[in-house]
Amino acid sequence: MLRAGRPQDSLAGRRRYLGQRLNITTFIIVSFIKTVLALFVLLTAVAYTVWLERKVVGHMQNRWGPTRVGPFGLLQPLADGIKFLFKEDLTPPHVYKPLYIAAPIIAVMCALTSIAVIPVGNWITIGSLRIPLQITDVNIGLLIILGVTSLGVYGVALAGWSSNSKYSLLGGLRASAQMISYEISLGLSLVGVLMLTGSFSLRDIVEAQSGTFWWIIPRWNIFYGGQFIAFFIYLMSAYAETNRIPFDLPEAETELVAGYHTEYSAMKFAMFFMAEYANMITVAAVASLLFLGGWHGPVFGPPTLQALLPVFWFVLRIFGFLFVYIWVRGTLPRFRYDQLMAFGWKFLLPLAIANLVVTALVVALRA
Amino acid sequence: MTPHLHLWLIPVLPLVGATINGFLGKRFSRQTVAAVALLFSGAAFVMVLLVASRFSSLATPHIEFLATWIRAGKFQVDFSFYLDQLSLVMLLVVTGVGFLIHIYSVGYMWEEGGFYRFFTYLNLFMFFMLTLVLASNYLVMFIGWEGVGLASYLLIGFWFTKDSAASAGKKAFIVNRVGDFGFLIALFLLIKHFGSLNFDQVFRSVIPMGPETGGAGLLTAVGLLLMVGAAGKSAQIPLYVWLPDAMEGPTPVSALIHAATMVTAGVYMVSRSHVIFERAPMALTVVAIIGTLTALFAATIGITQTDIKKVLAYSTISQLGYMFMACGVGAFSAGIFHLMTHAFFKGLLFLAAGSVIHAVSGEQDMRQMGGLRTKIPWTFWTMTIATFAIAGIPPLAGFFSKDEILWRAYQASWVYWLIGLFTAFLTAFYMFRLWFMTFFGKYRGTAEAHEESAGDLAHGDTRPGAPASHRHGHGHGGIHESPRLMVIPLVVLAFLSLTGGWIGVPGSLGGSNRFDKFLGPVFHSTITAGVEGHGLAGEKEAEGPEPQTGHGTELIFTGISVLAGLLGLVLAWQLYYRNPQLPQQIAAGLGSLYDAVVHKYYIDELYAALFVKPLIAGSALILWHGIDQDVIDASVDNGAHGANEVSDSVRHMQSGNLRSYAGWVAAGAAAVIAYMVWMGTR
Amino acid sequence: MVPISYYLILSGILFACGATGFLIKRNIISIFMSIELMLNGVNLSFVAFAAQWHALSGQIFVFFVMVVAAAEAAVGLAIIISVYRTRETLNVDHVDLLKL
Amino acid sequence: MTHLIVFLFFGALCVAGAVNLLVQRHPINSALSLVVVMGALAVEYLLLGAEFVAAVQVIVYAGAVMVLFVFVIMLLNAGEEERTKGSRVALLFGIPGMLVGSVLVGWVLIERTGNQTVSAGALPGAPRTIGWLLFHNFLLPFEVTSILVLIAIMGAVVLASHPDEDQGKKES
Repeated sequence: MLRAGRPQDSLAGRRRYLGQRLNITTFIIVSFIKTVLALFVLLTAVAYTVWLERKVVGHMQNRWGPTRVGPFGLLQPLADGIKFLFKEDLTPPHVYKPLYIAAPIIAVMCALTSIAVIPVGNWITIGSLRIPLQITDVNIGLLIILGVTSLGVYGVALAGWSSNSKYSLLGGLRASAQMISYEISLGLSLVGVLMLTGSFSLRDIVEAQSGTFWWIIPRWNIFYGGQFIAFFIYLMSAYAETNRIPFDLPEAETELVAGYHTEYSAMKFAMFFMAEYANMITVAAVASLLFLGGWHGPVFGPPTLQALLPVFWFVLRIFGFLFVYIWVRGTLPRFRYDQLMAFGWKFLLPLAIANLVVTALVVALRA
Repeated sequence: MTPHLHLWLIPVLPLVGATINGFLGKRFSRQTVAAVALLFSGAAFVMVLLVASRFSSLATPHIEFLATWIRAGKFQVDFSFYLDQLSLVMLLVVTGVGFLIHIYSVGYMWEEGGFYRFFTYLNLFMFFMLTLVLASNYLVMFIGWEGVGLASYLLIGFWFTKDSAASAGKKAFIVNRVGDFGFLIALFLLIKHFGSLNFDQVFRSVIPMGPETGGAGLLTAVGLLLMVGAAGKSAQIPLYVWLPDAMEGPTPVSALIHAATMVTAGVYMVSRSHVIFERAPMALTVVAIIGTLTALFAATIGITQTDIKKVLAYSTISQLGYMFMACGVGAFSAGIFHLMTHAFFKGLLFLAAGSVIHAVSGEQDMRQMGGLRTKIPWTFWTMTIATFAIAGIPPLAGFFSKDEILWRAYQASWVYWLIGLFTAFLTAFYMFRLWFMTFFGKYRGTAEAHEESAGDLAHGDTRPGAPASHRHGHGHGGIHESPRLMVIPLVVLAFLSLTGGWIGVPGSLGGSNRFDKFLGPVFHSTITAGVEGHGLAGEKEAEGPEPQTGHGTELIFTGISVLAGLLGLVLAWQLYYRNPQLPQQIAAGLGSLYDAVVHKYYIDELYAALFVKPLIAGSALILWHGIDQDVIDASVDNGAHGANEVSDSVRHMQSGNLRSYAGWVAAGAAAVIAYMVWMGTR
Repeated sequence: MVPISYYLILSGILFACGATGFLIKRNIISIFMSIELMLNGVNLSFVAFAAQWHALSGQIFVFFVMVVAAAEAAVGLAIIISVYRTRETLNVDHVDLLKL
Repeated sequence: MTHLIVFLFFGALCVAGAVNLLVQRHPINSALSLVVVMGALAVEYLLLGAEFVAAVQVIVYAGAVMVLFVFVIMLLNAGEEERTKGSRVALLFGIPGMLVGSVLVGWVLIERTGNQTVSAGALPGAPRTIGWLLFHNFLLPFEVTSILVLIAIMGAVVLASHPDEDQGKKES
């Protein structure tokens, strides 16, 4: 039977869970199950994010979006997937083959890896063992996410370079430059939160945001820690990191045919697509974990419901973020490249540093 | 202690003038330069007068300490000034005559190039001379000593574009170096044995000593070495050779430096260290002999010279000889007395000669003059006074001083007296010869031409090798009296040489030798029981007229010396006024002897053969080719070549190739690691 | 249970590879990467020694090394770019004007 | 046991990457193999317990520095490097010297470090402790390095900017 578990935040407790309560085989089995589950959910989510995007943008542009395949075109992602699978996978001549093949794999791998440390909810207890709703809970989870996303650049850059065409090359160059630039302000925007809850473990961060203050307002970092500026910076940088409008210079259809994945087709193209949307989801997850109190929300009802409600709240937040993504895409025009760089270096970075200083002062005064 | 006198101002004021003129004079107008120079030398004179006015209230010697210069162990040298009667007299002479000559120079040098340069040097000389006079220890005195040497070098070579002037300057400097060498060794001896150079300390430790018998010993050595220095500076045998050549310099310079002040520095130094000499009879005798010989020797040369300034130069030498003779017989006060009077009349003579030269547009050869009496009356009369003064005709200044010296010389030994007397006669002779040749008879020169053809010919008469002062003819051709600026000093000096002697009227003439009394404290301060010898002569005399030889004998001797002077006058009148062709016949008669005298006894040639040529040859052979070329240059060149070779072979390591460098680094690192491991495992 | 010396030997191998790369590589960028490789080897040895002596300062040094490496990479790559602009080549054997 | 296996696996990966860096003639391959080396090294750090170092290794080295390299390679479009006979010195002195040095060092390491072993996560370099050390015991070096980085940034900007484009930069 399932019931909500007591949160364990201390590092020692986590080790006890890993080390003592579990022998290695069960640990591997449990982890495997969790991984498969997470991957399945994630990929489905990716597919349906595409559907969602097409629908929403369509409605924003007075169209219907996909309607034919299934009710409300709900089977559209399936059809797309099948189409991608069965299309001919042609490799243009003069490409640098090893990297041309490796690039999409790198991209999608990096995108999917980061889900490993994202907690989706509290602990649950199945029979004798208490399992965190998280593939693995390392105490540098956030750093791992940052590292993996930063590695994600290689996919784009290599794709652009290896496919040996000027559009792709330009796209790749733009992508790498842009990602390096915005990674800085991204990281800096997170540091504020880290200072508020001195830990890298996402679970600890979320636990620190539990409860409310002034009777009604939840203790989310965006409110309690006063991190709304950091939140804003994070949002901007995240859009840039995921090459989304208004920062989708690497794949600007009107200038470079399709940017770094001009030369790609079929499954490789699909991989880039998956990578992009998976990244979106990761970013959304991280944002809600760090700034919006993760899975916290009203919990009531029978134990099973109590165990599952946090997951629901969490998914709700992610959905909200995705909707904002799509909304922005439907609304905003694209930056010029120098504007992009100026925005990143001359506006976001100083702002992030200023926010950092203020937060540090606040923390020091509170302590 | 007496109030502070600010003695330091006296030397420093001329230095300030020299600095201003030296750095800014180039932009000044001549008026400004002259004003500055006169202002500061005059200020120094005024300072001296102030000091003199307060002198009676001073406890002498008055020592003014300024700063410590050298302190090495117990040995210490200070910048400090020493004022007593002697240095006061010197101060008055130097600043007074110096100031007058400054005034004269303004007129004399007016149209010369390097006007500001001249006055810079002149003020500089004043500074050093005053330092020398005021010094309270031998080292500071040595500064002044060298400094006046430098100034005289600069001024002799004032027309440095002229080869003879430049070489004359060099000659003066080098000959002086020889003297300074002796002086320096004397200083070292003093340091070694007395551990100090301060006058009072040295003398205090010397006074207890008795006179050295047998003419050997420390004091004798010191005295002789000091005498070497003095001989160099004061142009005594054997180091007199530079002074005649020094006449290449402008006439005021000859007057100031080479007649009035600098050349007397030797006399000053000897009488300043009389304490040492009094206790070194041997040294004193040497001084006396050198002085006497120089006097005679120079006088004989003076007879035959035809260049008016050369005549004066040799007469200066011989007069200096007189002074040394006086010192040599222990009559230091008499020496200083003669020094003062000589400063007056010899300075006057030079200035007058300069005025004559100025009048005849740069002509210096007396055979080209004559009959100038009416044309330049001022010069004539002043020069007349000076001539009578030097000839020792009473009651002029020269008479008293020379007479005193002769008298004291007689007391020492009649030989001195006899030679001195003969020299006096010669002096009178050649001085009157000069007088007659210059001012009487009919004009033999060519400057007359100027009156018809205007100043453009002024350049015509500048024969090569003649001093640039010839250009005085320029603008106002013909024979003319000098401007008032030059005449005034003549008059003042004439007055001085007329009356200057009266402060020293000896007892025999009803006077009471005030000068001697005034200097008494300096020269008698060293009386100690049991000190006999030359020192005593001075002391006894100083206490008024002598017991044993009464005024009578002294009067006789005075008469004799006056007679000698008059005899010289008559002879000169005979030879150069009545029948001027006689001298040639006499010269022909004398033949080789005359030639020798004309050629100054071939002394210069002798020195050239003895010292100069071997020195040049030796230094060319050993120092130049041997050491400089084969050792110093060779080492430097070979070092450079070696470096060149080595780097040429090594530079191929610098291939500019990054990886080669990396290779070297790796190899080196391997070597270091291997060494460390080896050290570790041992 | 792994002996410390294994880590050290691994770091040594990495360092040696880096040095060799520096020696044999012609491309400036590759040479730079060899330098980075050497630095990484050193970092590993730092961490290993830290574990051996139980002193965290070893790990601190790693951070400093990283910062210096980052700075060096930034400046170095800028230099490479400017060199390439002027010389049109990345081959160090062709960039050897710095000689007597 | 697993510890040793993991160590050996990733160590082999490191060495393979390093060797690949040497043999590959295209800079981008070298760069990627270097990235592999760094990733593997991060795992080694984790084994040693230096988790924060590992994370920073990935973020800074693999994620920033190497991306910079790749970026430059793409920008300059660097091709295969030609094997020019540049320097004999590097071959005659460099390689042997390098070999000798490394052999000596390896020998010394084996000799001196003995056979002390470490278990997984021997020295937990938790971010908290690292930060504490960094900002207390190593504050001065930290500040100095920050200045160094500032200077490096300015130098990079100056070096990489076209001299003739300067006024263009000013107005934008």
